[in-house]
Amino acid sequence: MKKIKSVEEALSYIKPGMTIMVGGFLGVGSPELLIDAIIERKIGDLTLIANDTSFPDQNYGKLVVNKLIKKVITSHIGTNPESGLQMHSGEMEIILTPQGTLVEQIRAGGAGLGGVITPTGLGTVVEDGKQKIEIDGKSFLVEKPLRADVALLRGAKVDRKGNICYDLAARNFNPIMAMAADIVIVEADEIVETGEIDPNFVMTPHIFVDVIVKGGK
Amino acid sequence: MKKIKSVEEALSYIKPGMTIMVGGFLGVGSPELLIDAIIERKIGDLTLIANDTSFPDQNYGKLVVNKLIKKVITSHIGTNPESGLQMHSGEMEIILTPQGTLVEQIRAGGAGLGGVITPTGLGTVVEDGKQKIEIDGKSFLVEKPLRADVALLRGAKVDRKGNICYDLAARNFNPIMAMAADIVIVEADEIVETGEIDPNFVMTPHIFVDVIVKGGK
Amino acid sequence: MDSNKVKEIIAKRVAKEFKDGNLVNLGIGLPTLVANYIPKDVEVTLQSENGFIGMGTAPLPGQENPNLVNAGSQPVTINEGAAFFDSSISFSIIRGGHLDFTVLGALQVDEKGNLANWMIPGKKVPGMGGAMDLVTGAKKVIVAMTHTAKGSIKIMKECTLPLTAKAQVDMIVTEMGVMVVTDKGLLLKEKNPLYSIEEIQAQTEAILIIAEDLKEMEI
Amino acid sequence: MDSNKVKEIIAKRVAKEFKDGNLVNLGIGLPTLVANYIPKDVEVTLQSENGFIGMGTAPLPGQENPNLVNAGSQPVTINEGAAFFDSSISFSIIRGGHLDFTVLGALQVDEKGNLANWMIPGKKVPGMGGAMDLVTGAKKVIVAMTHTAKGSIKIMKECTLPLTAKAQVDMIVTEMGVMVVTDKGLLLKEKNPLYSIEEIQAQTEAILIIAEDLKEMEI
Repeated sequence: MKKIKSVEEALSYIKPGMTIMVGGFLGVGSPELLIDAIIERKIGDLTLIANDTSFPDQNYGKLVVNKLIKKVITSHIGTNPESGLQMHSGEMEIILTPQGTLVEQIRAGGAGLGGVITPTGLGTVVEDGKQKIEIDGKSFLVEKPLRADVALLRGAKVDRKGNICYDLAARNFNPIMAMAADIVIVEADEIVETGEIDPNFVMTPHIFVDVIVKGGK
Repeated sequence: MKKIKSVEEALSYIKPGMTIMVGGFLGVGSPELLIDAIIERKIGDLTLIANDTSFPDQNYGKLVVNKLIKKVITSHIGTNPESGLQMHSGEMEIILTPQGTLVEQIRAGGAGLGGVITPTGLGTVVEDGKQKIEIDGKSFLVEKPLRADVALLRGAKVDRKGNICYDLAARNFNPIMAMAADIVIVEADEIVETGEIDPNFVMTPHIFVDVIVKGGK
Repeated sequence: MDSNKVKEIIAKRVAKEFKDGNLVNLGIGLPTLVANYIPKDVEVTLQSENGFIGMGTAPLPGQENPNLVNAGSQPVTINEGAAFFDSSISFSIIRGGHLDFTVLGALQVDEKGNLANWMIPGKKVPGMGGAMDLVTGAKKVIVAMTHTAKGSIKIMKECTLPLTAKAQVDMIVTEMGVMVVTDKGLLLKEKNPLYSIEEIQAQTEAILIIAEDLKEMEI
Repeated sequence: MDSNKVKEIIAKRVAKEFKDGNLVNLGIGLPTLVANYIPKDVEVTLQSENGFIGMGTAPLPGQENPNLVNAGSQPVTINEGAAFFDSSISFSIIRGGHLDFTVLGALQVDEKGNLANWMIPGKKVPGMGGAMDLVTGAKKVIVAMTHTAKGSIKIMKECTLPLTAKAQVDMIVTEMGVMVVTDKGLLLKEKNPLYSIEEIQAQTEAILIIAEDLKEMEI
């Protein structure tokens, strides 16, 4: 069970047309090397699930600029003008989802739940075409679970088995996405020996992690 | 915002007839002093939400033995024969719920979700009388959120603001219940100064906690 | 009025709403300024939806930490007792009713408490980010904004832009006054002494109900 | 057969199913013994549904930690690389399909893969604990049990006791043989050489389909 691999080996899991989840919030807590490697190899036609589309020159924002994304499921595209342009030109499909719904959809995908029952989006365009449910006289939207073929995460400290600790606000979507993809690849700022992370403070248990890549930080 | 209080002061939040959640798994990670104080004061007619009913001579198991509970929502009563006896005699109502459903119901109650969509319990008596939902051709049960008037937790290390760290398997339901009650009382093995817990490793953020009681450990 | 003065009036007034122990989320832009006016003796915890509570002021130059930014990507600091968590917990806090206040800007807001602040069809579609959850989940929703957008009216009888949430706004604070959403419509509770009621109404599509004990705002 | 020998045969056989890297949940009682027979060169991670992975053996006397127990309240140890989490993560692992195997006992199991192991109406109602989620969520469900309960039949055409889950069992391992649930019914793939097929069928209500390549179990 040797999980530490080269970027080259890690990239072999990512094929054109796949759905990828990328951890991060406006690029904070996102894997740099892995994203650059996808761009270098021009792996395209991807569906991206991420909180936002970051900035044009940063991290997964560059995937959009390089036209490698055919569809995005996200809560915000305002910091990357290229997203808006490609949406209006029809080059990229964009599904805008409230942030709290998005993270619960990913959690549901990882936790074996059939969907999310949320009040968020009621009475707005978010409810268009979606199933509603009434519970004790109150209306809610039913949002479907989200999963990906591959999740690309960024960890601050990762042990050889794959246990992850994140740093400060770089945690964000990472631990949730870790549960919701067939293959989970983490880019580690630091790789430590197994046993060096206190078992009480592991933020993503190693069983969710398939591949560890040493990051450039 | 002085949260550290005496057991006496903490108990003033708990009234007969209330719904209480108690953290713990077969009594591991449960507040000892608070439970004993409830028994001493004979605060009864309570609805208990807990993973199990523990053992007759341990922790919240003693609430059952002392006949202070009129209703339990739980996943397991097998370790406390008194629960079965009171169920059969009709003295105590017992709602048996799969453990994974129970914890998600509590989480939904704390997270503002309208319910839980789960495959667990399909085709069993658990589905009796419950709403079902079909999503992409698959059937699921809809389980309602759970909340309590008061949650009673046990923390290993708690700072003066109320940030909590749990120890090993004593974590279990505690951080989830911390989100799902109007008043949250934590019994702390150790109270430390604010700032002594690394902000990265707080397991229950202080905003969920109303009252801190020094435990006897 | 000077635009900085306008912002100051609004931010200062919003800050008066908070009580000791409150948990508050301040939106990007004008609402961020509210933090500067919270009285020293009122302990307010700020939440940042990218995953922490206990947000502090901006760091000194050179002391920025790339992993410590607010939801608008600006470097911040944390106060003692801060705590970090993942986005699912962050939005459990937001949607679960644990936030006492969310303060955000608006493109439009109306007399029923409807809010539009996330898109202008055909022009600008940034996305809703966390706004829909914030407005749906917070105990109290305060819209903090300039009364008009360069003269064009924002406080409507009924929003014409796509909604962020339906009937969730509790209070609107502008440089002209403080309005509360009631069953009967918008109640003007405080006004800037520099404006007459008629002047404020002229910049407002919704019909303002004037509070019997109408007060003057501090300016 | 000696009851310890029976348990050993079953536990040893179940352990052979695991592959390097698997995550496994072992139920209380007989399934717990499976841990003793996992080959040294196969790295299996054990999950305990009260909130951790990396469960190890029982501690030496005097080294018990009250906060480190398995789901049956027995003191355990942890291996290097263990991780603790709350019950919502624990059941996200279980229900989310992250468990490769769950091994548990049964009161009854039938040829459709239905399982009953949580109550006997009017007699014993311990509750389902985590069993329903485990059986619903694990990739592979193995029932590990004595073939009969003191002579009374447990492998049925159709369970008569309240179900734990419908059509989720993949494999049944008893001291008499190994049965796999197929569309056509229960396929006997291995048998204990001490019993004839007829003897096994006589202790089984479901009609056993005999595998063409029927193998002998190691005893």
